[in-house]
Amino acid sequence: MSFEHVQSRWLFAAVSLGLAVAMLMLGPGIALLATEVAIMALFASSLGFLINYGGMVSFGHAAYFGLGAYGFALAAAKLGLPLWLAVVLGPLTAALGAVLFGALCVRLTHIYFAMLTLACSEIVFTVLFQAYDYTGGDNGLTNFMAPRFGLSPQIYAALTVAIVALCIAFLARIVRSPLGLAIQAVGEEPHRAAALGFSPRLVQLVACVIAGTLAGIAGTMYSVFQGNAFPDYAGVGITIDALVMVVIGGVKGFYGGVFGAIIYVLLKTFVSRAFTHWELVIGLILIAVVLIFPTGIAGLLQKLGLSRTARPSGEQHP
Amino acid sequence: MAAQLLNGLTEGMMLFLIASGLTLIFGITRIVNFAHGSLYMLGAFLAYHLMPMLGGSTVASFASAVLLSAILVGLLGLVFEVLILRRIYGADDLLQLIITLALVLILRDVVKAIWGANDISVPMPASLSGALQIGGTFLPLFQIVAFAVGLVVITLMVSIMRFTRAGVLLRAATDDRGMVALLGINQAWIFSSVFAVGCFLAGLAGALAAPFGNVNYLLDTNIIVMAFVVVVIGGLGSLSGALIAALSVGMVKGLGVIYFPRLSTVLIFLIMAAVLVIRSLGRGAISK
Amino acid sequence: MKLKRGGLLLATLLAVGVTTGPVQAQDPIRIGYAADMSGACGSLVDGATKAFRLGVEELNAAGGLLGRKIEVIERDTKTKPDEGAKEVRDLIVNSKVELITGVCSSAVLLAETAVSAELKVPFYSAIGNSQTATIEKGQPYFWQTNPNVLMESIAVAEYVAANKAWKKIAPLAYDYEWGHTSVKAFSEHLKKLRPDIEILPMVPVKLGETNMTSYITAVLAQKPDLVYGAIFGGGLVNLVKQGKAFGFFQQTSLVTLTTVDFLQTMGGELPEAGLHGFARAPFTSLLDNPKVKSFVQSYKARHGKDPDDWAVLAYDGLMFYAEVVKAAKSTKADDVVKALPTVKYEGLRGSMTVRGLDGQMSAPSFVGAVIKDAAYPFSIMKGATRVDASKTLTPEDFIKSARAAAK
Amino acid sequence: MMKIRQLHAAYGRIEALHGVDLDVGEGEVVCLVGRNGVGKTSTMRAIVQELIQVTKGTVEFDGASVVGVPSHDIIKRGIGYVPEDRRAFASLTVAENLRVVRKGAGNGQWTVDGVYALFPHLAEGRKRLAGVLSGGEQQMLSIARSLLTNPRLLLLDEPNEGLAPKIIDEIIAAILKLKQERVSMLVSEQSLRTIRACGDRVVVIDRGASVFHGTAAEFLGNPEIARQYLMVSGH
Amino acid sequence: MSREPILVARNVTKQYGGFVALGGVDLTLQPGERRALIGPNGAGKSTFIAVLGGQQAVGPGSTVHFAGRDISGALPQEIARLGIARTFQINRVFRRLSVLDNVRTALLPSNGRVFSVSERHLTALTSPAMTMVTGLGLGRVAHDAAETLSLGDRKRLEFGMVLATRPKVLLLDEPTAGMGLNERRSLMELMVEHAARDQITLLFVEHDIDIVFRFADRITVMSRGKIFAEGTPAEIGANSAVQDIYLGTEGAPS
Repeated sequence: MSFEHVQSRWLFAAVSLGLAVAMLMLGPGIALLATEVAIMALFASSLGFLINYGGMVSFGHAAYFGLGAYGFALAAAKLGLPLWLAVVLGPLTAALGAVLFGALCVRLTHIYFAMLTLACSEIVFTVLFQAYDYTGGDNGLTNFMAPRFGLSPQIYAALTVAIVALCIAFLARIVRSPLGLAIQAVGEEPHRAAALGFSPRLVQLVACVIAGTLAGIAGTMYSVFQGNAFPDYAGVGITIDALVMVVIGGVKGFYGGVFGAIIYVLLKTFVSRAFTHWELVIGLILIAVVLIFPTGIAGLLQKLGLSRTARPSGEQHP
Repeated sequence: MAAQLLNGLTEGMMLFLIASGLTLIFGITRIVNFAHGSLYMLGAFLAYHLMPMLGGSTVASFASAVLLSAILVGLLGLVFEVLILRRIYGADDLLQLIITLALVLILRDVVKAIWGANDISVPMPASLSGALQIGGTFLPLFQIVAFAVGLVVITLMVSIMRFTRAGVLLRAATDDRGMVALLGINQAWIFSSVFAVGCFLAGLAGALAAPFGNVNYLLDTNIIVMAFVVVVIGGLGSLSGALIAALSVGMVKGLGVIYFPRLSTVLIFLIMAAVLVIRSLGRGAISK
Repeated sequence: MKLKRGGLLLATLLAVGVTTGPVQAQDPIRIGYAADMSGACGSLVDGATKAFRLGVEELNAAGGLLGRKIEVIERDTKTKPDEGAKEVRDLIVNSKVELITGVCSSAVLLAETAVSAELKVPFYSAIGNSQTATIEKGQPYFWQTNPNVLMESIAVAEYVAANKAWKKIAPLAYDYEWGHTSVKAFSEHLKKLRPDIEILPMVPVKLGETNMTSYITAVLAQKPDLVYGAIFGGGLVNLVKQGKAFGFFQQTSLVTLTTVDFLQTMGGELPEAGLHGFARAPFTSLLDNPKVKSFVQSYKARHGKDPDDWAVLAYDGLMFYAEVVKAAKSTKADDVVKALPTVKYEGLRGSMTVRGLDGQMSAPSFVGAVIKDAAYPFSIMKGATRVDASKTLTPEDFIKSARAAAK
Repeated sequence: MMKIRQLHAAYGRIEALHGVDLDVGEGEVVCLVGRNGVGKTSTMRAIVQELIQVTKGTVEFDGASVVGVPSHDIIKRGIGYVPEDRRAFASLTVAENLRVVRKGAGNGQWTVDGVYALFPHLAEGRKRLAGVLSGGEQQMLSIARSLLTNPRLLLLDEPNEGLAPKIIDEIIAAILKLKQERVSMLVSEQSLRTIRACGDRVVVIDRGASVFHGTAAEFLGNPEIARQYLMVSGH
Repeated sequence: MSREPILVARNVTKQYGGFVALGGVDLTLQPGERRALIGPNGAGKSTFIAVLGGQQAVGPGSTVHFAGRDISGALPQEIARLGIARTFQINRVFRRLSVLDNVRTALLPSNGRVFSVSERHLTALTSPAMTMVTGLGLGRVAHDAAETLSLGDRKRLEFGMVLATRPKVLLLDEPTAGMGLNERRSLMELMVEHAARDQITLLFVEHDIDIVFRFADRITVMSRGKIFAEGTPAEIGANSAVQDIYLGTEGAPS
């Protein structure tokens, strides 16, 4: 998403504001759904950023979602901290987790990187699951607050959309900043970047922390939205959902995660309500999507000329 | 402790059987097959379905059910490769991942639709239900049989890879798929057959283990995680690595139950993380 | 592909965001059945769903409740707490259901009960249970019609204490909250009854483990007289099958959760001796009740197999709700809640009531040896002891102090 | 034997060839000459359908079109291809590299012993991994491997590139030997060495099209052409 | 030459498994010189460059000093920041970034702006980057993604990126490989001209003997992991042993 032109920045702000205001006019049911979509859009975008710019495919991104949720929920439920402080602590916990796990994981590349992130998130999951004296174990943390701070679904939806828009604008800004160039450079050609004086692992670590923190914000917002926290929030299922969103959204930019989240959350919700064998239906749809639109929805839009966010795609063999 | 180690060794061989197909497929096709656990599960259900048709719970009917299930799963893998996977070779790795994830969803639901959601128990053939007693340690006959099958599988696979032309072809395809075609060999069939053989091994492991425990549609997730851990610890694509990793994980698990019981759940992930981190300590990690 | 009843995509799409007018007397009673149909609990929910549908048909055939037909909207929670909460919220907000039920997993239960409390819609659990939901996090709109883990553990302790041959007990339990709570409650109560008994260190088992052999050798090495297994479902099948190969049942005995679905799964494969079980509603122990006979008959006629505990529990839970509605002469949340403790329910499991304080039904537990029976193709808990809730229900002052401590 | 007319081919959307005409006769050595990047490699690849798509024109081998035929079938019909970057299977030994090719492929006379006789160097190191061979040895291995498919037409893409002159002499000697065995060859080159040594005819490629057809003598006798299309400076 | 050498490599060894890639290489570079490294394939030239650039770890007992500092065992980025830059045999640019962004990226480390999130800091680099891009003759394609460039333009771009790090020593691994003859010379001229202007010491691996003899001050000949000969172009051209192992019978330029 290019923000080089001032008017596209204003356009983005206007669209976001419009969306947030629109939330206020929805029925409560659809506002709840919109909130979920928005939160997952942020989560998928943070993963998309890591994959498409940082060149790091993570199988353990849910760790940060879970840490964001538990950082908030534990602070509110167990430490009894005021909610505003707990809300800050959630993403901070995720950021700390990202520093720790990131430092380990960036030592590896490709599938080994992915597998180590998976191990990290499974360790987080297990700790949340087993340390039930502190975390409530599989019973999670519930009843410690009114869901959505007691706000109406519409107002919380508007709030969520606004925060997600801010986070995505932040991502877009990163991409167009010196740091963003460094992240893309290291993501694409680590050897070239190192030979120019970049420390690849440090740059990758920063990318992990950015993605982890944003995933943590999504986790915290989800925990507030639900008024609970469960170990599942750090489970591999959420990572897989986000990966699917990144792929069907289009794998060449983080904004693909937004499209992917909209489609996949709605698809999963309605298909599982309509069909007994919803997993079969989703599976078939996924195969069809991959075979028909291998470049995802963003790629499709690009092909139709509807999007000017062109980033040339495809491998080129020298 | 000796009992735990011995037991861990036999348990480890069952892990190897599970992991062997996964690592084989990855080594040649570079596909991370998330559906491996699902194929294992399918093998178990097929064995359950076929055993009564092949004469009940005798060793002979069990053996033929295992072989037939494995072949059927292998055929399914072949069909899946030819119809779907083949279209996306060379595309983004993530697409392949999503395709195999889709297969996970599909197989889980199909199994549920055919055999129901309830747990299923495949009867153990009477002559395999006993145990050998070594000192004070019980070694179930069944695990010994599985150990033997594992040994046969590894011997066969290593010999094929080292000494047959098929093995040479597979290794050549691992190096440079395209060049194989330029020597007059239809590489598509190399991939198809490797994928089919990998699936065959998944089906074999599932069918073989079926009488030893519970069979239900949740088996896929439980198995795939263990399979990945073993394959990653052993080094992706390495058969001998998978063997060593499987035996070690089996034994560490056995010891873990005694010495750090509360770590049982997280132990294998700690091992996997530790192995990966240690492996990364060299300077050349980014050059992989 | 079968479209789910009442859950058509189009209908849902249309229902979204559309508000409906006030409930009319002739409108159907909408019940939200949010069950863990896929995911970890899927294997348990199957029988329960079948029995629940059967019960709804019977009620509707008899003219419905208060002259209104019952309409069920089914949703799959995927055994995920957040999905459960989401579906329940949607059922209440969009589909205007007046009751929520169907849950199995305790985690999903806890997530859903919070939504029920927030939106003030009655919610009961017939097959899932959580003492946390009734005790610490008790809320007026929730009740639970099966025994919780504390009640069950106490019932088993009573049974174990009565057998003087058992002196060394080894607990083997899933390594998470439920397993530990179960072992703790069992051990504490048993120590009270039989101070001479030695309780060995617990062997924790990884959830989802398919190979139990390491645990089996470890627990056998302790040479216990009895193993208390807080293990269920597939893991239990693994434990018994793999245990047999290790001569487990020659060396020791096992007492564990043996619901009918487990017994059916194992068929003729359970050991002749050495297995003792506890269960919540084994139909084989309830057949002296004519209601059970007719339920088993119609269930078997429809599905070709005997109902498991979950089916009995689900049917019982629904029929209890019908009684409450009749007593309240209303489906309004506050009327239902008010009528709840006043109903003396004569159900499949006998005479039971729900306590107002915590919404816990005085549900019995069943404990006994598992043996083969010529009348069935699977082993059963023949002559199992019925442990009445009077012996196991958590005392009221304990609940009050626990709630005070939680605050 | 092979007849190419108005060949157009592209990598994705990027067109690399626009109009190549080329004939190779039985037993003939045709040199494909041109500067780097003008389309010599692309022409070879288009013949065997590797990485590049033919968009227009015809490629006939033994009178039958090979456009759209999968690579492995083209090889089976009797075209051998030795790529510019050799592409030896690095983790296989020399012997195993040769074993990749199906025995008796193409019903021809080449055997493993035969190629070892052609390149005695390889026979000495048959147990060495191809990955540790020198560039020249890899080139010999690649040619040997391709010969085992018993091609009647061999495509050699820049066989001498990056090799020391001494090795080049050995490679050229091998090409001469193959010529005696009546193997037709299409050899791409930037220098004039192969043409001088064994070329029958020369086709010059420039900017994706063939611009000169003639005998080796005609080409060598007309330095203007070489100067124009090869830019061999100063000499 | 009495000046302090800028780069001194002593007894550089490197093994892969049992294969000795470098068997004790000594090399000294004087500031400002243009050194060519030649030798048959597999002689260890690229490996030696990789050791100097830090991409490969050196074997035991090897030392590399740069401007008096021991850099053996240093990481590539540390070496790059000290002032040794390199190009790769297989051209490596950031394909998805524009030409301008490639150069702006290359400017970041030396400007200390790697972790800045300020767009202003990026904008500040536009004009020096644009000057560089124009100077390389890439002005026309400044806003195109690097992957759409021709090989020659990508090589120019990579050279520009390397120059942007303000190196003191530049290692060029086969800078002209894969290019047309006239393009080779113009690229080499561009590089030498920039190197002379910025007083950069050049070490380049090259196969094209014509280029080597035209542009090198001194030539080092490697063979089988060792230094075989060293000298001025005239000395090397007259060295019959070198001709034997490398140039063959007709290689020496007239």
